[in-house]
Amino acid sequence: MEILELFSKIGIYATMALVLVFALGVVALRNLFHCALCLAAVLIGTAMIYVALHAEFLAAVQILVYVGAVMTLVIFVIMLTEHLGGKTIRQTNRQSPAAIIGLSGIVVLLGTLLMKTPWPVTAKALDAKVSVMSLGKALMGTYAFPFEVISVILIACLIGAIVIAKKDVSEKGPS
Amino acid sequence: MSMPPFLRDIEFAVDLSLVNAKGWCLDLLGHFLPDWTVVLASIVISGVAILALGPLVMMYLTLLERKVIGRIQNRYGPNRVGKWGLLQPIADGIKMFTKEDIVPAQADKIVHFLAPVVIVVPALMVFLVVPFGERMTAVNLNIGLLYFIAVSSITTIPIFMGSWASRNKYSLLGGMRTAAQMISYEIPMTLSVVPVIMMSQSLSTNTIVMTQVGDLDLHWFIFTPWGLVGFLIYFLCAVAECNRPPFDLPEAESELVAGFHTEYSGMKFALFYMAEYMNAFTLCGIATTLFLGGWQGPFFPSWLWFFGKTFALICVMIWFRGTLPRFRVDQLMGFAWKFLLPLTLINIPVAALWFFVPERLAWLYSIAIFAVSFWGLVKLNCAFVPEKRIYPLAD
Amino acid sequence: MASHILSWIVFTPLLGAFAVLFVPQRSTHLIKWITLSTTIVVFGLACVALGFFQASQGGFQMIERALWIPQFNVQYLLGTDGISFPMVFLTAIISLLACLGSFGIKEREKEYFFLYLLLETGMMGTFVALDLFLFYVFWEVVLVPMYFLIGIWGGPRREYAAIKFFLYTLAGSLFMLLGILGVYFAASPHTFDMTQLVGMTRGLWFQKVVFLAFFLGFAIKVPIFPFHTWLPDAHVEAPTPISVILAGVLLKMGTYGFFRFSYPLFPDAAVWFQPAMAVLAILGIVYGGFVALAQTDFKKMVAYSSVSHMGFVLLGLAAMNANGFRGAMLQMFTHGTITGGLFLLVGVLYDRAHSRDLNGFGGLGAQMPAYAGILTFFSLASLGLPAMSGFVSEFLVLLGSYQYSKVVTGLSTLGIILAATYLLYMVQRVLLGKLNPKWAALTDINFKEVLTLAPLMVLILAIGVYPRIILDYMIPTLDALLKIVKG
Amino acid sequence: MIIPLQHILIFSLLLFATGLYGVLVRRNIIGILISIELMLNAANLNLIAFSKSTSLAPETGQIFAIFVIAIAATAAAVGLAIVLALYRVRKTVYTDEVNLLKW
Amino acid sequence: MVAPIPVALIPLLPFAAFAVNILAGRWLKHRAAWLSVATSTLACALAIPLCWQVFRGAHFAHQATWLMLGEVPLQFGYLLDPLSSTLLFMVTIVGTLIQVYAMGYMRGDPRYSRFFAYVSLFMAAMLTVVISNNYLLFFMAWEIMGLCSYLLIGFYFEKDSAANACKKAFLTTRVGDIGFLIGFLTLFAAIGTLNFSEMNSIISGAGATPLNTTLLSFAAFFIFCGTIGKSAQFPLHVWLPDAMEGPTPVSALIHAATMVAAGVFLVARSFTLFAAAPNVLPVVTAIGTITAFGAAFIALTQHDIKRVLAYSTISQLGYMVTALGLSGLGAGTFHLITHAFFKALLFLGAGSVIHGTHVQDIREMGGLFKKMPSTAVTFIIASLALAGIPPLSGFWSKDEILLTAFASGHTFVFGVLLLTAFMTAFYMFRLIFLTFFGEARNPKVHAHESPALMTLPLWALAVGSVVIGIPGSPFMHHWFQKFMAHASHYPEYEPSLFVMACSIAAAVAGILLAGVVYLKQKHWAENTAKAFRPLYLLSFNKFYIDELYSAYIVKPFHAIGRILFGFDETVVDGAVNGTGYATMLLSRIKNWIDIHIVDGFVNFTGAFAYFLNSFTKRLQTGFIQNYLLIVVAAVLAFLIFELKSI
Repeated sequence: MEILELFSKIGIYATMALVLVFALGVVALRNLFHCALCLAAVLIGTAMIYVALHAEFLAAVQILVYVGAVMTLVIFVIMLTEHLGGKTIRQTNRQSPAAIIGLSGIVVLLGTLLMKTPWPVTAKALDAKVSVMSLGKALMGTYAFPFEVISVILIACLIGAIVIAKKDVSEKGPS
Repeated sequence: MSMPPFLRDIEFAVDLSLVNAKGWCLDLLGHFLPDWTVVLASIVISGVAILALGPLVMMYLTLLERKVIGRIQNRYGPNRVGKWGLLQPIADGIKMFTKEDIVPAQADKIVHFLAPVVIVVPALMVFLVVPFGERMTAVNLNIGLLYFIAVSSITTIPIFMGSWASRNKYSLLGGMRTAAQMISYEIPMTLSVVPVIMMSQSLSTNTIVMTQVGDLDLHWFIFTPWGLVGFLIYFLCAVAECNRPPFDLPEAESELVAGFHTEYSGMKFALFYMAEYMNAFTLCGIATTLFLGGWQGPFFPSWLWFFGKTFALICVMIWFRGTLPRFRVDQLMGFAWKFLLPLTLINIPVAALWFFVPERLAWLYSIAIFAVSFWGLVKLNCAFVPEKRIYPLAD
Repeated sequence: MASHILSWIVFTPLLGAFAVLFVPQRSTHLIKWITLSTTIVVFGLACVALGFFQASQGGFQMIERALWIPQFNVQYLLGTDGISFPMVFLTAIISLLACLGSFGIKEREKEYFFLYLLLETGMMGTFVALDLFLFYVFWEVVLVPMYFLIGIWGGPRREYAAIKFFLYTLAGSLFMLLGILGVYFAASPHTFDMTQLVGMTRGLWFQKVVFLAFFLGFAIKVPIFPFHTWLPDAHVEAPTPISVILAGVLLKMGTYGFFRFSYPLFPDAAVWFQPAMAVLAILGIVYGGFVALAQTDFKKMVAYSSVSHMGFVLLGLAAMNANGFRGAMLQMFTHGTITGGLFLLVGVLYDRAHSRDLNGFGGLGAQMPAYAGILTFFSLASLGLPAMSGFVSEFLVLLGSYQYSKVVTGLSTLGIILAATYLLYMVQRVLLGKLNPKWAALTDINFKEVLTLAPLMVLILAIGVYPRIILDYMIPTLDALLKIVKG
Repeated sequence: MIIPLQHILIFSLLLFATGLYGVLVRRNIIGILISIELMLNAANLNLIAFSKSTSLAPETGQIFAIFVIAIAATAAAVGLAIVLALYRVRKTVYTDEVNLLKW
Repeated sequence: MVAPIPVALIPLLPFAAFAVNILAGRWLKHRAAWLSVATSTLACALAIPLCWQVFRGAHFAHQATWLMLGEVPLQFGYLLDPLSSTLLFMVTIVGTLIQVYAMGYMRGDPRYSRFFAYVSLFMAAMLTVVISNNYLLFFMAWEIMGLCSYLLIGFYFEKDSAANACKKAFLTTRVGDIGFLIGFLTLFAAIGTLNFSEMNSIISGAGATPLNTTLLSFAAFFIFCGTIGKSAQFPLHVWLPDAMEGPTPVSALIHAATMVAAGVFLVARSFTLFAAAPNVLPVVTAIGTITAFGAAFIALTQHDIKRVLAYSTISQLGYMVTALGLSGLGAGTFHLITHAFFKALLFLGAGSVIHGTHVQDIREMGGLFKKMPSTAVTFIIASLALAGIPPLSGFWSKDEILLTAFASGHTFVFGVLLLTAFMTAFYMFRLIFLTFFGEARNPKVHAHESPALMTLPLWALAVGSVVIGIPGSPFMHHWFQKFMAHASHYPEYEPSLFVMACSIAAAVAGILLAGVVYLKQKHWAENTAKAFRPLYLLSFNKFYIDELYSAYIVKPFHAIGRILFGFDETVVDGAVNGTGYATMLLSRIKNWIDIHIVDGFVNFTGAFAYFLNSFTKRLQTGFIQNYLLIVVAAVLAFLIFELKSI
């Protein structure tokens, strides 16, 4: 079955490459809507990599939350703030050369660091299967408190976001 | 009830005929091809089957819809092309293929092109986890249900793409309405499924069907109070999810021409249409799986049962379309957020109650809770009627 | 339930208060009914507790104990005995009736009833707390809602009255806090626990100083002459039900403090201060009576009559014998019911006539016969007519004080004559004589108002005819207290 | 795991760097926000990869990833709401046009 | 010995009538009267057999603990001994008759049921007083009587005079009652009990502990204060004439026959105590004599028919008190009983006259004999009894009192009482002659006889007035006096013909003089008044006692009240507010310091920092990505620095 494995590997690396391309699209494209679509592609691609890492549940959550919800939100805001078919304005500021230099430095340094570090990869860990049930049990058991905190934060942010974004009814300026 | 053994054998044979056919093919290939090709072939066979099934289903759904609507409106419906108009979809398909593909001048060409293509993908992908029959699930994912929900939620993005790229105000408005509506109804839909997951303790669609096993003493979830309520909510949400009447706001002809696909024609339009019908089919299929016992059923082959139930649900959808007027936007959103969502939230504890309390008592409790909460929700919703709108320009 | 009945009694109003908070502002009916049902529940709980209460036992009962602030050995310690239980019961009844009387509140009902229930929690807590620290907390909890209740829903000079009440009482209670701290640090091990503190011995000098500190706190609350001037202002400005609470329960907190803390903790100092307290009592009785005679404002007259009547409680306390204590304790209960009723009646009249000027009324006896009957009833009860509770308590106080000092008793009887004078003078000016045509349209007292007054009347009569129904609950505890004070 | 851990890490590093670049140079606040999503994704990927290959409690990484997703969703919601509010007030979504936060 | 029937029923029956009438009077209307009369009659029917048994020598008592006074139980119960059974007999009969009369008299009154409710309550209280076995119960019922008196005097409260009178009555008696209260408190301190029979046995037994005579004297004196108030003795008699503002049956029942006699009954009840406190008895005698004489003197000049009777009542009560002061328990009680009958009759007769003529001033009456024969005849019978004409009841009892005074050697008292008897006869017949004889002076008055419902009780009482003196007369060998002496010991005197003769002479002289002055020589009265103008004014203005009280007690009380209120508002409250203002002032000063000095430092620090920051603030571009770039640079630098070491 090596061939199948080879196919998989090729598939994964190809996905990675595609994701990187789309990521570049996210940061570099001028049309913000396209950026958002690229981001959606990146997210879906990442979800596929999750599947490759045997984290199917997480992949589903990623798609559900990011693609289904967050992206919709982003696109909504883009639609509300961008003028339809407006002129393509300059989308990057003047510090882009400095940023490229700095970031490439970081990438190089960190990359070498990553490659050099002897990661304690264990076979036991590699073989471990994570079922949805065990995830759920951990979430409701060990991590119950953070889980609840998160839910509170979610509610708070939801309400906060609505409050911030809502039009102030009382102050009706001269139209 | 017992059945003569030979009948059972026959039934099994018929039931598994499709599965067996695939297995026979793979066996045949296995003799003279490497192992990995067999795997690939298996995938390919399933894929092809699904890819063929999708459009087929779509085509005949259109026919079904037109026929049923016709009957509801006291006319015949298509009856010229082929016997009972059976070839009508094919004719339509040919017409679509041969139509001119119009792209607006100001449109974002790439996205405009991509949108209908992309929209078909999730619609087809969800077929993977639908259990069409016994051992007839394409991929038996252990998170099948979540997969279904996740993938179907992608649908909003191509709609956005289409509406944005068209550079048309109707398209844009339609797209935004669609997105809002789909996001809103996705939440009660997901939550209405939760009791089922709780009861079957699995996300796998197969397991869910298996927990509803019963010979004639139907163990379908719809025959429990929470299941019934969950099913009703799920089904209403499903109708809204695939933008069908009475929730067809995004495509409201009287207001928005045709919503997000105003600027599409020809095959691109057909793709949108196809995605919509396939979505309707899968949503009904999942409804069948979750609440109506999936492919469970006596005498007939399991896939026949599945399709039978699914088409029955689709007929209900069509019935809706034929009889119900369209919602207003604020009513639509209010219905999701102020009525369905609280009701699903009540449904979950009721299901938990069902789990822990003896059955008869649980019936009593559940019915009481539902009655009270239904009444309360209706009252509350009545209490917060938005003030009457005034249309100054209408006079 | 049975073991936490006191906690339930104390905190049920708080639950109700929070329930009120969650009701929309405009659902005033719901708010009122929630409050009413809460007070009914509290009253029911008090009745349940009455079933648990063992009258023959002198010590603390139904004790609930939990460590609250371990660093300072502060406990959540509740308990009741023959001194506090009648007060709890009184609070429950008065709160219930005053709540009925509050149904006429027309503005900002939500805040009103929230504060009202908070107030009830504070009062209940004050009467059942056995930890000095906890007691102080509840004592202060009472102040805040009262401040708002007077300051928001009061009469024309409400801000002045509310601030005066608040600052005056707060100043007194700060002295009390110092006293509490003194007791705490003098005890070894350091504790606020009453059940332990009672048994400890303290030096006479220390006792005197701390007794004075407590005395200031309690004297202002009672109020004892010359610390009484907040009372007429607060009473006159407060809305009717709050006047009822003020007279019916809040004043009792001061004398209750004497019974509960000053006497058992500082018995030697109490004996040392006995003459001074007796003199203050006489001053209060006579002075209050005289000033009440000079009033033209109905409410103010009742307020000053409170000063006079609370003087009898102090007199009974100063007598330091069995009859004096019984009389004082009974007078606390009695005064709560009678003066509460009088304030309700003033409210009834004020609601109709929007005036409290005694000289402006007259001849209402023919116009409002039922009201006249009830007002006469309460006036007679207040002036100590036999077969009503006021007589029994005053008789016992006088009997006790006679054993202590004949001169003091003789002078205090002047107060009884004065009570008859000012009350009959009031009755004459309001009810008798020719009807002022201005009031020809006044309607008689209605059924709901009678409903709030009838229980008080029944209580007054019942205690007056057979005082043992309530005295039997008090006697063992008071005898035990007397043993502590007199050695 | 089919591919080595280092590769995934490198990949996520690149993804992260890309996102950071976006954050640094984008003028549009929405652009910045979506770049932040990129970075968060990279972090998530790291979490999962580590949990898959080194951890003895394999759920931990995934659960943290779930938390991160949730937080990211809230961040996006609030951020976008702020953008909307800003747009309503200042009629712009460009960072260099909203530099009030100085002096 | 426990009585064969529940004695408690006797007061409870009228009380039940009260409760029903006050609560349901609105619906009962005129049936209220029937209820009251029925319960009263029933009480009477219960009481008379009991009294009969007591007259035959039985003795009933029963008690139960009501309250613990310290360690001493206070026992409430009833005590039926000769004294109380006598009064019980009198009260139930007279009370019932008067209520029957009132049914006629009050007919048509808007507060008809209320009236009978009050009367029933009064009956209940009075009966409780009579049968009570201790001071506290006695006092409680006594106070309730006072309340009924208050309510009934103020029955026509629309009249300001009635409103004032009822308040005055209550407060005046209240003063005496407080004395009573202090009295029995003292008694409790002295002997540790409030029970009559226990008190009697302790004082007369006096074995165990030596009695504190001083304390007992004080107790007796203060208890006598109660009598002074309730029985309208000098100096607290002022309320009784004013009390005539009440309906006439009330005057008859409460202010002539029963309640005012309760004061005398109190002294009789406490007779053992008074006997043990010998220095109080002279005081009692003195008060009684002064009252008897003074009231008769005032009665000479009054014009209001009821006021004359009221002063007569005061005077007769003075007689009784004098008798008791001279240790004449039997005489005093005897006069109490006889007086109750004929004075009730007089008042009812007066009521009948008022009912028939609608005037109260005797100067406007005259010649009523023909128009109201029943009233006139019964009135004259009662007056003869009061004047002391044998063989009517008044003669025997008054003679007994005079005998006591004479025989015990108090000649001066005897003289004064004799003079009073003369004056009594005079003013009573002045009243009769002016009212019933001569010619009608006011043509507007159209008199008519009262209905049978009113005249029947008159006749019944007339019969009583005639015969009730028999048990104390020589015809029955002074049975009554012996009966009373049987219970408590007091000196008895042999009947004296001299005293009888003096008494008859005084009465006849008074009647004749009145006849001469008011029927024959009408100018004599005016001439006498002119000749003795100071005396006339003194009498006519009731010795100016009301004015004295008003000037020296009532007004000063109100003035003290106002002064103290002013003191309260200015000084006491001023101190409180002054503290507040002082605090405010202090806080203003501190505020100034705070703003200008303390805050000055703070502001300077701030300004200095502001000055410094004008240099550093340039670093802040307000441009987040700039900051972030710096962070990236820092991270880069950090990484370079770190990786160098690897």
